[in-house]
Parts: sequence; structure tokens; C-alpha cells
Amino acid sequence: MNVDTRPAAADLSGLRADFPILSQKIRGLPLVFLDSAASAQKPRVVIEAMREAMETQYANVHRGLHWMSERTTDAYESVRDAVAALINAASREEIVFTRNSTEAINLVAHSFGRGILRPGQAVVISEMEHHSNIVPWQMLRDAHGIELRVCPVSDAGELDLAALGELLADRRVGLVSVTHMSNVLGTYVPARRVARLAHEHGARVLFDGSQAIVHRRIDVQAIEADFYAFTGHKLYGPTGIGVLWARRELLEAMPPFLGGGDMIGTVRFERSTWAAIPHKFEAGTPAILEAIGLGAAIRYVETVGYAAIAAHEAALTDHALAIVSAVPGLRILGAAQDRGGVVSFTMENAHAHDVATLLDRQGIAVRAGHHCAEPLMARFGVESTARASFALYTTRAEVDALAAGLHRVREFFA
Amino acid sequence: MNVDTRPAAADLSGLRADFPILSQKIRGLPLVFLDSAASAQKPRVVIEAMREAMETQYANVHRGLHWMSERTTDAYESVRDAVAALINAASREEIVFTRNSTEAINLVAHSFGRGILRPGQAVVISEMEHHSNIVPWQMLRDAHGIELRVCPVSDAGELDLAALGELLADRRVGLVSVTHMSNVLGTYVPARRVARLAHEHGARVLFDGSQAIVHRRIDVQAIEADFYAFTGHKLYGPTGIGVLWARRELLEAMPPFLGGGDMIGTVRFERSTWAAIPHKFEAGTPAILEAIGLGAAIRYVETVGYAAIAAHEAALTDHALAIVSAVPGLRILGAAQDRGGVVSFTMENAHAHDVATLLDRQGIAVRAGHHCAEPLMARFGVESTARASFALYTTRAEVDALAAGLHRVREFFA
Amino acid sequence: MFDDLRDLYQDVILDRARHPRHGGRLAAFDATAEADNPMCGDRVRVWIARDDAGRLGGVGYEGCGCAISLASADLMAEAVIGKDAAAAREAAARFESLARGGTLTSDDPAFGPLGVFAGVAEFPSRVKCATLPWGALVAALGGGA
Amino acid sequence: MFDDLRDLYQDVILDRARHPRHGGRLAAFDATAEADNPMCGDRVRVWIARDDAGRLGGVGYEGCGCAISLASADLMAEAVIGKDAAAAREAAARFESLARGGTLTSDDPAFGPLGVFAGVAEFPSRVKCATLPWGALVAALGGGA
Ligand SMILES: Cc1ncc(COP(=O)(O)O)c(C=O)c1O
Ligand SMILES: Cc1ncc(COP(=O)(O)O)c(C=O)c1O
Repeated sequence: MNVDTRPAAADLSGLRADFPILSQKIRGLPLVFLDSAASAQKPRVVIEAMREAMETQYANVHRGLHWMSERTTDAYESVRDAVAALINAASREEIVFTRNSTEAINLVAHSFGRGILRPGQAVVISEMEHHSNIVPWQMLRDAHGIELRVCPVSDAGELDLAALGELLADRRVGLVSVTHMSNVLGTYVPARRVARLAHEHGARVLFDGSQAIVHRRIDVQAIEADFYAFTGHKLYGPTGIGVLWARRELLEAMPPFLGGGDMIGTVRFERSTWAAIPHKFEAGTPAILEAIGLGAAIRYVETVGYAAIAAHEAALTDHALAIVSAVPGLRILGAAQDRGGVVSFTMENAHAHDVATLLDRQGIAVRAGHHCAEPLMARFGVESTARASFALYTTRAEVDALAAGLHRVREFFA
Repeated sequence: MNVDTRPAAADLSGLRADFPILSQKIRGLPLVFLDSAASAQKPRVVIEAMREAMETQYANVHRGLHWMSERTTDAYESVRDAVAALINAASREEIVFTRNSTEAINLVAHSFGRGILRPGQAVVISEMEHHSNIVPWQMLRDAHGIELRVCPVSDAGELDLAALGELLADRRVGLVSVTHMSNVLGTYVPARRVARLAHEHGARVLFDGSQAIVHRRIDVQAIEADFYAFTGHKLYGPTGIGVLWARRELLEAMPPFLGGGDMIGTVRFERSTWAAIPHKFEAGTPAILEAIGLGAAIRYVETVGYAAIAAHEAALTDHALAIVSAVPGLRILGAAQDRGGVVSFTMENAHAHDVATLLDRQGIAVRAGHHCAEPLMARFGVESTARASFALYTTRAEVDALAAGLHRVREFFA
Repeated sequence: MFDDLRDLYQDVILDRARHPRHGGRLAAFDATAEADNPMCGDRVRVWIARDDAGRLGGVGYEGCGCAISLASADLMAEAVIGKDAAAAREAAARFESLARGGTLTSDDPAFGPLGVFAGVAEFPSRVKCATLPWGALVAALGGGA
Repeated sequence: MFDDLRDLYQDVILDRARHPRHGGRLAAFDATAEADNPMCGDRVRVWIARDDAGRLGGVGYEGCGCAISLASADLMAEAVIGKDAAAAREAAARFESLARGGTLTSDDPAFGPLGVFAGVAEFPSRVKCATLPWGALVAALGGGA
């Protein structure tokens, strides 16, 4: 880790007070929450935005001609503008709300996969995908005759771009769908290079930004993406809301995914027509309150600032890599040049579950298991790992507590 | 309306204080919210349950070995028990969480429709369906070669059971999918008779209970249903959460719908296996906070009691039908024997939008338009209607305000 | 009670909705197009006939909608008859800006009687009612000049 | 700090996880089955061999898992060897109840050394670790007697 080239760590410790849950005690011990990559805690502004909507300004959206409905529609639709600004989408109509990243990717697998890709074409994923970016493509393969190709990752946990080029060489690939940041290894993928490689070979590219957008500013146009998916609950927002961004011409060409209220033009039993984008892809009453919560989360992140978040987390990650890897018998997975704030590891003589349980007893929450990335576990020859992950509210003292806790766990199993 | 046979109206006026939003003023006037059929307002217990979860007990579910994750998983999974108890499901594994009714019906259209029904089989819907129970079947028809049959409704707005029998006669129908209560006419469908008719002809039956479950206790076993769908936000819960119930053997036979985290057994690139029900149908991070909110809403409804709710709303509806129909030039759609608390109407010389806008100026929120039921509008020869709908917090005084407001609207357009 | 509604439902609007001057389809026409509002089901179809100079010699419409959309269709027809396609498109853009509460004010002489629609800007869900017929007109005008 | 963890990780558990007595597959066996925990990826396979009287003459297992699941597999093998299928199934049901914090207590003589698993009831997410090998055993026993 080349600490010198990193920006100075921002002091974000004042922000902890914005997260009510962080003052909770676990079995009498202060909560050290190092599982934010699974889901982040929520700042007060998010909690309040949802409460306020329910207490002062709530009705169903889009179909009402009365005051409450107009106000709620405005609040809901304004989050589309906020998301478009956050990721620099060319227009608000390119923002589709989904439940989470998983649904966003499934939407693409159904509408683009069955509607645009032809049997015989291929989809490329990588060895370090989350199940949510594997299973939808397997289901598409089995239902629609699409070939599934897997791009390897190096021992350092980086995407093998040479191999990617080879997989694309026959120009039968219609879509490259890869994570922008691995939830296990922390690796950031060089998105624009991947996009250009894909485009040079006639393929579209989808980035699973579930992790990436939490730690760095994303500009979907700058990275030349075609699709970008992320999930609200990891970005300090509520559950139940996610985002699919796609280029306008793709969304316009794709058939709808779910059918129902709000996504139609006219409905006749013989034939129905579809609403314009993005509504074509939002069937039924949307997650109104959750979008409002996500809007508050985005405002919060923008106020803190991605520059400060990225610098803070980079410093924490460097520190964690240094002191955690110093625990005897501990092995860290992945050593990518460009990485975000997650650290996965195994411990000699102790299974990841046992490590997690013993850390939990010290008030330290880490995740243990396959992290919804079984093929990646196989790639690195492990069944499971423990994983610590960092958020804007994580402190250096918490990372120190993790290292101290790991030393104790080691003794317990010694 | 035979008022004498109705139970005495329960006095629920004390409950209004449980809904913070009801004390809002609209342009200086007290809010008269008669649009609960589109989405209900939320009691304080729901708002507090979500706030409390975010402030004291939140993490991602199912995959964590730490305290927060265990507690959140318990809270989330216990709502499955609450839903199972609410509708008398045979087991908690029969409860699948979705975003809303629309997604629940789409799930059935995909998994049962493409996975179990064979091309050439038919699906029966009715003329009084919400678009959410029309469009998914049209999409299935067009993708999978299923015939779509439409059961007529009478001038009174009741399902034509003789016609249903005829539609079923050739035994090619695999599924009857009808609303349990019309969101436009208020009609309750005689669910068990429909279920028996379907079963006698070898068809399964799905009830869209989006409206029905708000006003009466539903017992999915007593009505002999195979599938039941409803949506949280109409049942005083948050947006972003809905429910599909289905018989265990159906869920077990059906292929999964969305692929991703949480719904898998094992993932290999060649082949993945699926988790047991209900998780097979819940891909990705679920709407955790929204399920917790729905759990609070169910407790609230159970505490008030369906008997009291039904009696209160029946009395309101009778009163509304009497005094609204007395407004000159006003026509009420539907006159079903068995009906719930929604009243749709048209007014001579005034379009429904204009009616709604003029009522809104008096602080009265009603809906105007096609109510996501365009074919039903065509059936009754109208383009749109205005609709007032009642909830447990609606008062007789509000119904009086509606009638008085309608008289004024009539004068305005006279 | 309805005082502020008079901003929206000005007499000319109520009058035009009840007694349209340009309603109905044209017997002979050069183009026709429909616009609809999927959120409420309203729709309007517009017919146009060009005169020898290429100007709009006749404009007719039919549709089902509220007072706002019907009056808007009728006043639109009146406003664009005699204009060429470019001028009609420009009028449509100006009208959209007016209805959305843009910077143009209702007493801008460019609007003439259309100024009565300035009030809809305060009723966000009614803006589409006012602009619906203009959408159909622009569609009927097509891509050409 | 780890005092209360000793409830979960009793010495016999740590010992069995490190030094299994019954680990490994059987060379000759009558049935085998696997169970897995999709939430974490752990899996265990159990082999059984019946003796002439139809009792479990040999039980082996292989798997990858935490100390709890490995120790549970080892102590399970010990507990069921010599039992017939019905008695083995009964033991599985009793164990499940113990691990989930049911009414049986760990000093119930029926449990013998398995009583050390009573502590997992307080760690809801670890219950599956303890019951995993029993699930594989029941699957291997199959539907018959
Ligand atoms: C009868 C009926 N079915 C389905 C729906 C769709 O519900 P949701 O929009 O929550 O999916 C509604 C309400 O909008 C409804 O009234
Ligand atoms: C890289 C990655 N992709 C996809 C997901 C799925 O997100 P969700 O469960 O919110 O759909 C996650 C998180 O679980 C993730 O880390």
C-alpha cells in the first residue's frame, strides 16, 4: 500500500452523532459496526425524512389530483433528479427505481436479455461477482440460450483484462456485466477501460455499483457505462429501494419487465401500450417513502462530500490492512492496486463463523460466510471468510479494536 | 342497501389521533382524506416501528452472525409469522414478501405462468381487474402462448358466475385470477364459490386482495384460494412491501422468479440450486424496514379488530351511497350486494378531474381518472370517474363534507 | 370558497368547454394525431388541413377530457388557424412554458386569449390537461416544415 | 471477556473440532447424504453403514465448517453408532430441540455428551451449525426404517 499517494485522511468523527444507532451498546459493550458493506446504518436525516413524509405529506403518486398526492409525487420524482445528478446521468428519464441492485440486474437480464439479446450471443461476467450478478444470467442462459462466459481474476484479485479481451474476440458477446467494486476483495475495476474494451467488440457493459458508489463519486458518462445498478440501503438509505440507470436509447428499445399500474399507456384486453421511460419500468405503487429516504441519504452523502469520504476510508483501509495482516495466521484475500474499504480474511485454525462469533462477543460486528460470492471463494480455495467493512462513520479506534479482537480470537483457538 | 342487516357502526373516532397526518390542514382547511383505496395513511405505531429499527436495531438479514443481524433477522422473519396468522396460512413458509401486489401477481405470471402452465392453456381474468391483474397476463399471453379469457361483470358490477362456468367448461383454463374486491365498484367477489368453480374445472385460483384485506378478515384456507396477493401500503403499512401467499406445493413446484443473493442453495457457474421456500422467491436484500413497518400495521389492525373496522366502514358506505346519490346529476357505478368502502361516480356536465380539483380546493381528497381499470371504464361506458374511499379513520362528518362539497361543485358547473 | 378556483376555471374556459367553436373532426384533412394522458385516461385527437400557402387552414379536434383540456383544444385551434407550421410549433412551446409557470407572463401579447391558462401552473396535476391538445397538434404537424 | 463464550465453545467442542474421532468417509457404506447451509456455504456429508441387525454399524462424515458443526458431527457419530434408524431419528429430533432451546435440558440423561450443545440456543445464527450434520444423517437414513 502506497500510503504517500493517498489524500490526507479527513476527520469525519463528528459525523458519528448523525447516526443514532452508533450509540447503542451490544451486551454492555460499545457497538463496533464493521458490516456496512452488507448494509449501512442510517443517518438521522434519512429517518426524519421518512417520518416526516408519513406524518405530513403522504398519498399515492402520479394518479392523484389532490394536494397530498401532488406533493408526494413531487417529492418522489425529485429524487429521480437527485439520482441523475449524483451519477451524472444525461437525463432524469434514465433513472429507474427498483427494490435493490438485485432487481435492477434482473430487470436487465429479462428486458435486455430476452428482449434484445439473441440466442447464441454471450454474456460475460467475472469470477468475483456477487450472486446477484451471476444467477440472473444463468437463468437467462437456461431460458433463452445465451452463453455465459466468465472472466478470471488474478491472484491479486484484479480483473484479467487480457482474458477479457479474448472472451470478447469473437464478437458474439452482447453484454459484459461486472462488479465495479468487489464486495469481498475490495477491488475497484477499471471501469472505463472495461467499457471501451466491451464497446470495441460490440458489447454493452453493465456495472454492478452496489459497493462502488458508497465510497467514490460515480460518473456513468465518464466511465462510458451502458447500465449501472446500485442499492439504496448500502448508500445510507432505507431498504426497499435501488436504482437502475441505463442509456435512454437502451431503455426505449427494451420491452417492459413487470406489468401493472403506472407503466401503461392504454390498456385494452387485446393489446396494451406502454408509458414512456422511466415509468415503463416501474409497475405498481413504487417504494415512495423509500425513494424519499434515498433522496435524504444522497443529500447527506453530497454534504459530507465524496472527496472526504474517499480519503477517510482509504486511510482506514490502509491502516486495517497493516494491522490486521500482522495478526499471526491471518491471511487477507486480494491485494488489488485500487481498492475500497472492505477487508476479507481467513484465520488459521479458526473457521470464519467462529471468528465472527468471538468478535461479536466483543461488540464487533463483522460478516462471515461466502458473502454471496461462492465462485470467488472457490477461486481462492476457501469456503468462507470473515469480512470487515468500513463506512464514513467508521473510526480508526474501531479498526484498532478489530485488530485487538482478532488477537484475542487467535489465543482462544490457539 | 339494506341497512338493517348491517352490524351497528363501531365508533372508531378515537383512532384518528393515531394518525399524525390527519391533523394536517390543506390550504387552511381540515384535511378530508377520502383516497385511502389508493394508499392509506400510516398510524404512529408504524412510523415508530420503522424509526426504532433504524435507530436501535438494524443490519442486513440472514447472512450475519452478529447481534444486530440476528435481531434484525428475527424482527423481519417474525413478520412472516404475523402475515401467516393474519390470513390463516397453513405455514409461514407460504408467505413471500414482494414490493407490492403488482410484483406478487407478476411473480405468479412468471413462475407459475411460464414454469407450470403450458402453451395452449388459458388464464381467466374479469372485466373489473386493476391493470396489475391484466397486464402481466397479457405479457404472459404474448410470450408464452397462453390464451386470455375475460369474465364479464353485470350492470350491478358483480362477477357473472354463469359466464365464468362457461369459460371454464373446456377445462383448458389453468388459472382464474380475479380481484377479491374491486377498487372501483367496491364489489366483493364470492371467493369460495369462484374457487370451487375453478377447482371443479381443474384450474387454480388467484385472488388479488389489494383492497379486500383492508376491510375484512381474510382466511385463505376458508376461501379455498391457491394464491393471494396484497400490498402493504393500503393496509396502513409502508410502501415497498407486499405479500404473495400460495399453497406450499405450488411454491415448491414453481421455478424461481428473480435470481440473486438469499434465494440460492449453492452457486456454481455451471449450475446453481435454489433455497427452500419462501427464500427461493426473495432475491437480494429484502425490504427489511418495510416488513417491520408492515408487522406494526398488522398488529394495529388486529388491535382495532376487523369486526369493528368492517362495521364502521359498512355504515359509512351506506351513508355515503345515500347522500352522494342524492346530488342531482350524480351517477354511482356499481350496485353490488356485497361491497366495501369505495364509491365511484360521475357527474353530469363535469368531468371527474374538474370534480376532484374543486373538491381538493375544499380540502377534500378524492381520486379521479380510470383508477388503473381502463377496461372496466369501457364496460361502463365512461372515460373516468371520481372515487371516494373510506378507511378505519374516516368519519361520518367527512362523508357529509363530501356530499356538501359535491353540491357546491354542481353549482359551479351549473 | 371557490374564489381562487376562478384563477383556474376562468369564465372563458368554462364557456369554451361547454360551447366549443372548433370541435369535431375535419371532413378533409392533411394530418391527424392523438395524444393521451396515461395517468388519467384522457385523450384528444387533432385534425389539420393546410391551405395553398401551407398555412393551417383548418384545425379540428375530438376528445374526452376535462373542462381545462377541452377549452385548451378549442382556444388552441383558434390561435393557430392561419399560422404556418413553424409558428404553430412556436406557439406550442410558448404555451407549454406558460402552463408550467415559466417566465412568460399571461399578459404577454403573444398569448392573446391563451393567457387564461396561466392559472394551471399552480395545479401541477392539471398542467397536462392543458397541454394535451398541443401535444396532439405538434404530433400532427410531424417532423417536416 | 470470553467467559460466556465458554457456554458455546465448551472444551469438548473445541477438542472434538480439533481432534475428531469419527471423521472421514466410510470405505463401505449403505447410504450417504449431504446437507448444506445456503446462508454461509458450510456443508457436511455423512456416510452410514448398517450392521446385520440393521443398526448403524459405522458413521463417518466429511465437511467444511466451523468448530460447532465439526464437533457436532463427531459427537453425533458417537451417539448414534449402534442405534437403529428409528432411535437415530429420535435422537436427531431431540438434538434439534436442545439446540433450539426447547424444553429438554442439557442434563437430560438422554443427551449424554451431546448436552454440551445446549449453549448454542443463545446464538440463533449458530443453531444451524450444530444441526447441520444431523440433517445429513436423517437424509442418509432416508424414508425407510
Ligand atoms: C384491486 C387492486 N389490485 C392491485 C393494485 C395494485 O397495488 P400496488 O400498486 O400496490 O401493486 C391495486 C391498487 O393500486 C388495487 O386496488
Ligand atoms: C457487489 C454487490 N452486488 C450486488 C449486491 C446485492 O445488493 P442487494 O442485495 O441490495 O440487491 C451486493 C450486496 O449485497 C453487492 O455487494
